[in-house]
Amino acid sequence: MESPEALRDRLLARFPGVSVELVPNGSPSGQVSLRISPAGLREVARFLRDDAALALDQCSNVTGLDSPDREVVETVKESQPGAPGGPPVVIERKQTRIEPGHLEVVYHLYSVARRHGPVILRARTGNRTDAVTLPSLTPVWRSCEFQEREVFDLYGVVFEGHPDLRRILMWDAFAGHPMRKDYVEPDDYEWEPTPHGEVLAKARRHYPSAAAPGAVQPSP
Amino acid sequence: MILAAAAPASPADAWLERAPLLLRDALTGWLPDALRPWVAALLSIATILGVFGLLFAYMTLAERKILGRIQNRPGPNRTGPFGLLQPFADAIKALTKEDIVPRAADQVLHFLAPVVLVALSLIGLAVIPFGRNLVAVELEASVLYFFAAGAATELSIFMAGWASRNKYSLLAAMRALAQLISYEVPLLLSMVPVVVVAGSLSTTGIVAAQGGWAAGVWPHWHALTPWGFSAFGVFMVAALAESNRSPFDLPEAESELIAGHLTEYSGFKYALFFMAEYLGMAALSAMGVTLFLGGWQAPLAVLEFIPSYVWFGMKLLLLLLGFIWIRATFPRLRIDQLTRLSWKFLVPLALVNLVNGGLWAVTSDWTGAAGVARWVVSALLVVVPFVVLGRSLTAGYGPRTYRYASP
Amino acid sequence: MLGKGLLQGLAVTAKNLVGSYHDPARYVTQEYPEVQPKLPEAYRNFPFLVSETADDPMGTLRCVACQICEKECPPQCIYIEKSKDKKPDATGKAQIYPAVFAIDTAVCMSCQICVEVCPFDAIKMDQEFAIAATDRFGGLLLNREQLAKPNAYYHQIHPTEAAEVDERLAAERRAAEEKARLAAAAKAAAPKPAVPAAAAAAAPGAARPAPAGSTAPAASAPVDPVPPPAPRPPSP
Amino acid sequence: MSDAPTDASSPGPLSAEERDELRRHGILLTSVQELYNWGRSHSVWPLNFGLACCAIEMIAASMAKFDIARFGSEVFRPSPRQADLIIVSGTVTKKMAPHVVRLWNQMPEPKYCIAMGACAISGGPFKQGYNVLKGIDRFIPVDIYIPGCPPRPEALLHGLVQLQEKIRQQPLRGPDAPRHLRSDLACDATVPELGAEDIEPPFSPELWKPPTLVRPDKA
Amino acid sequence: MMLPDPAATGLARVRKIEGAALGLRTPAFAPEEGAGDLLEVSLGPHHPSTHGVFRMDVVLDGERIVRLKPVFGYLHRNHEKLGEGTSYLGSMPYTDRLDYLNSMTNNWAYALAVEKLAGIPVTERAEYVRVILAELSRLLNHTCLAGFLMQDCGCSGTPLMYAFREREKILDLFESLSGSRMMCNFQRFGGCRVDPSAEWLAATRTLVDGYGAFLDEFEALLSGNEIVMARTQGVGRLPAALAVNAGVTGPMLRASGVGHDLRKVDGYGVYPRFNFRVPIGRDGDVYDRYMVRMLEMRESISILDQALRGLPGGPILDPKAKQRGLRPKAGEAYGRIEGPKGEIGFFLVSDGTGNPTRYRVRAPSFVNLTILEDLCLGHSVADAVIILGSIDIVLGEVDR
Repeated sequence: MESPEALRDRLLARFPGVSVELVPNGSPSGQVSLRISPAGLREVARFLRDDAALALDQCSNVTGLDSPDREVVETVKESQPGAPGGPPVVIERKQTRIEPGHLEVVYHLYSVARRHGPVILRARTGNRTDAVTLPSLTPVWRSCEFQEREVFDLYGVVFEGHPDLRRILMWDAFAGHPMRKDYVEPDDYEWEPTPHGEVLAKARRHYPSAAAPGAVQPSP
Repeated sequence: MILAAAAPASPADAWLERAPLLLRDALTGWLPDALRPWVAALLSIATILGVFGLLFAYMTLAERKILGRIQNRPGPNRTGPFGLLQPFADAIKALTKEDIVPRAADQVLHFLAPVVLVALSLIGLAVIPFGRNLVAVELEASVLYFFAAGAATELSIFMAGWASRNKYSLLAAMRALAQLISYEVPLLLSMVPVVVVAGSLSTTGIVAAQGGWAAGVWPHWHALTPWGFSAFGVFMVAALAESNRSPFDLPEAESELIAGHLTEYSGFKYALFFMAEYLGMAALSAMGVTLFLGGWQAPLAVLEFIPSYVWFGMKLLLLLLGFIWIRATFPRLRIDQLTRLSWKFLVPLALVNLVNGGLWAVTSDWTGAAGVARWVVSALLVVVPFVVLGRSLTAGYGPRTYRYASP
Repeated sequence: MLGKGLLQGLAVTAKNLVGSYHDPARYVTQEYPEVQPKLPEAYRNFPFLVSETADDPMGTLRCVACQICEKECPPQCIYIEKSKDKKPDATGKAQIYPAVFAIDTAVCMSCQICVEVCPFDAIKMDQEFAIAATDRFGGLLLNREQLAKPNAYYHQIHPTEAAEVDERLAAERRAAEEKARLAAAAKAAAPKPAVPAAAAAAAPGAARPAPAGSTAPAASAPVDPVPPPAPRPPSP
Repeated sequence: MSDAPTDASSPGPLSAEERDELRRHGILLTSVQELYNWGRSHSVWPLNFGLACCAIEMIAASMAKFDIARFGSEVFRPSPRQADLIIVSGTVTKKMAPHVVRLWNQMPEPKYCIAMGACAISGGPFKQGYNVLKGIDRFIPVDIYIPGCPPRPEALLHGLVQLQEKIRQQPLRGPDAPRHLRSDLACDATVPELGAEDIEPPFSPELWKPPTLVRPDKA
Repeated sequence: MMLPDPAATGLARVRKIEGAALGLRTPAFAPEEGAGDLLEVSLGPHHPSTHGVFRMDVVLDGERIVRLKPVFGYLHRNHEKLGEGTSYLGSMPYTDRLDYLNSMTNNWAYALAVEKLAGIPVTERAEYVRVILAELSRLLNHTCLAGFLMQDCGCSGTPLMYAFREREKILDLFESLSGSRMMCNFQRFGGCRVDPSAEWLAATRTLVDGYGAFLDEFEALLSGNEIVMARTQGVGRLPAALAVNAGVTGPMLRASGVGHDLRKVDGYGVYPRFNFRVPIGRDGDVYDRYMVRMLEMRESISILDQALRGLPGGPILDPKAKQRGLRPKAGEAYGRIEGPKGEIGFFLVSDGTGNPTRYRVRAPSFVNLTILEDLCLGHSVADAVIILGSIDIVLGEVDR
């Protein structure tokens, strides 16, 4: 199979309007992935499936990823005019900025016919609140059907063009997206006799009456 | 019990052979003559209820133990010695269990279904000759009576399924009806040649016709003739289906319909269904013994010292064991395959057998070479349709050979 | 022909029916309450704490409340409170001990990770499985006293493993004694009397017990040698 | 269900004749009690109901090597109407909890519950999950808890024996009478509903109260 | 119960799926004109044949299925979320509980993913032991599957009992090696936790030598049985193109005639050293799925035989491999192996801390269920039950 760089170049040449970006991988696995702009994702996917040399006929795995907004502390070097005549003084200033979060979907593609893979596709949503729509790849690979539903359920990515986008693991009336990093779980931890600190705090929030010194002592 | 004129044959005079009658006479002898038949009738009812009730209890235990043994384990063995009290524990539990009737259910039918079912399964036993001179009701057309009573059991299953107002039960009810319509036909057809050959519609007459031995060793049982063997096979398959036993337990079909028509039954009513299943199975097996296995007749003349009712009981238990054995081995058929088996295999087979039985009856006086030819023709009339029909039935199915992927 | 497969099947079940009366391979039931299962040595169910002696289990616990197992336990079923004081352990050395050590067997998933990460061979897996209870907390939450079982019991259920552990601990103890002897000799040679040894041991930071940290881990230990970390900060 | 025992336990001062009457009744009741308890303890039919990993061990317990049939309990009924025992074998998720409780309500009295395995007892290793019910005893009265992950089949058999023993020793009157013979206890359990964040209610208030336990260092 | 207007229930909705021309989706089975009322039945979540807590919302025309919607999540125990909060080592026992029949292969798949992520080499002896355990798992899984499938067909327990009789023998091996019958927690990064003793290997050898005889008996009981053939042949046909597109893997894919086996394709571990064949089916129906597994077991016996003979010496676990406190460099890895149910993969994303920031399980049963509706349309309820059985699902893995 061609190298990821060659594939990227081929895709860029074939789909001029689509941004294809090589995402490096720091781990020894060396599984490099291609980040595709959402607009062209389905076309690229269909091309990858139908291209005779690639024949990526199987989408094995669909994963959601969540990157919440995070505070980035950057050190900015500023050179200020130093003492007259002397060299400019470099002052390091720390500035924080909020890097907006996003949701990401990762597709692992393999070829059953040609026995190679994986080619990894990624696509990012604009943010985590309102721009969470990505094109569905279920029309290209049926195997995405339930996995995309799962990403929708647990992460809240809306897949456009999915034939049956409903919650799959949680019940329909459920409100949140539990796999997101900032999901707050219901405080129904077992009020163990051996609670660890955080459990204790949670349980206390949930059962305020239990915060009073109790009648029952733990067994130790 | 009606005391038929005692046959003058010597085995009939044996003390053990006459023990049930003697017991009855001892019990009723002191009564005025006018009361005697009534009390005797009550006694027979009580006996049948007692014997078959006990048979039911121990059939369940035997089934659980034999199933266990087939599956390499002992089965119930700690309730009482060897687990012998297990049926009674189950009975106490079932009797005291809360009885739930779904609010949506048809209250009357929901209650009636198990009662009717048990009653219908029991009344068939009235015409079975359990031994020489041991029959509760002597009827001219007892065979017809038996099948008329038996045919109604599936209706009560439908009743149960419909009255429960449960979707699974409803599906089971529909299956039960399809099964009823399909299997009543081969059941009756397989019985017809017996009537033709024996020349009697009465069960005692049919048993009497099977007495004696050809060449002194080969009993005149119907199952030991080619046509009779075929009819016996059809009868037993249809009996399996009629009593809703595996592999024809479609109305109950655990893996598909939860418990089918039984889904909404609890406690004692459920136990009644359970009882009806075993009683129905016992009644059909008893009829099978009567029609094909010579009833209470001993297989060899030298074995006639064993009382007739013991022979009957042994044959009955053998058939019941067969039911259990089959249950332990086979998976269940699908409803369309079930009906197909009936209409495309059993019914044609039984129809050919009708001819076969007729020929047998007509040629009953052939001996010597003609007698051999009679056997050969009859056998051919069984084997050829079996092979041809079997082939058409299994068309499209069969063992397969498999390839391996090229590396 | 139709029926061949059916008859073949009937033959198999018949063979098993008959076989169940004479062939042990076809009658495999072990009648449990009477016949106790033969548990392999490796079998594990719930953890227990090893104490050196049966007479004074609380005084001779090997556990020094380092809380590694508590931290590593995947389902978080271990709860430990360190003692405020120190008690001499089996070797006479003053050690912190667990004032509270509780394992919720209703949470434990018998994964054995606590055993793997324990540098003191203080927690091991028990084989007792018939512990059904009618009471959730009273019956299934095991405290220090219920968890402590003597080393002899450990030998009984895991003989090979226990022998290895004993050997290793003995070697470590010998090495520690040797070191202490050398230190004492060096101290005697020194001109000025040093800080009393007990005080040194009690100093913060030296709370780490000697055995595992000071010697090379035995090669047979399946876990990688990780020195016990600093005590966890008390929970808020 | 016979309601004679409930009648017999009617409170109030008694005259000598009544007490006499009751004693005679009581003697009768003792033997009935023994028979009744013997019968139902030897015929505990479990519901054919498996949830997760423990269900496999439950199946294993009914298989040849362990053979739960020896105790008369191999009749796994698929319909709750015919079952006496629900073996909650595995993780009860919040999505599943209403169904489990409904199954329990569909079973006729007398009925028993075994919580098999860590998950059924407390949520076990998965208790930190957002979709996991932290113990089925929040909704169903549990008779026997069998810890283990999963418990060996022998442990399940041990639990079953314990249950049989418990049934055998149940008096039919008084405060220790089984649930179905007491008028002061509701037979039906609260069925939770699936809410926007959690099941509502998170536990059955009449059955389970959050134990007011306090850690020793915080007490 | 009775549906007056099919359109109101969504029955008339035609799904617009590209590639329908490719055979990628079976066209919805239309009820016949004037077919009468439809019956809506919910099979599950508690149903004897859903293999756990799984639900199929079925719309029936008589007994024929005109619509089937699988409903998941009744065993969703937040495996992936827990994995994000647990250390790399701490997730190992959790993987046991995914496909709880095959903890050994789950362990291996997870260990493989972590080894890829952190670049940990595996000792050679451990690779052989892993193969031995994985193939024992395959025997165990396929045997149980055959038993459960026959239970779904309506056998009253006998095949399942025989299957579990053999399963107990394998579990005894697992238990004496790892300490637990089902939840082995056996693999470690870079090797295995315990070195199998000579006695253990001898016991395994005995089991492997006797397994063929068991398979012969089992097949005599079932494979040629006319009822089994009538029930399973021609039921639930899965065309190869749809199977590949729907991500179906494992014996189910091979039963459809695609010779795709990761042991050959990826050649992970030491599988390239063994000589074995990959059986494939022709019709892709339930019978083929059953028979392909039967034939696979015979190949597994051959692999076991070779692995036991070729087992090298040496350490079982690299002493330098870090288990506790593993902190792989930031990056990601997807590791997959051929589990008994199909491709089981773990996708791990590390941010350089002790816990993965994303821990994803690619569960074969879950993806294989995608085509459940396509397989069941037009068949009866009884068929749906055995089709589901032949897919071989374990809910711990489907819902995670």
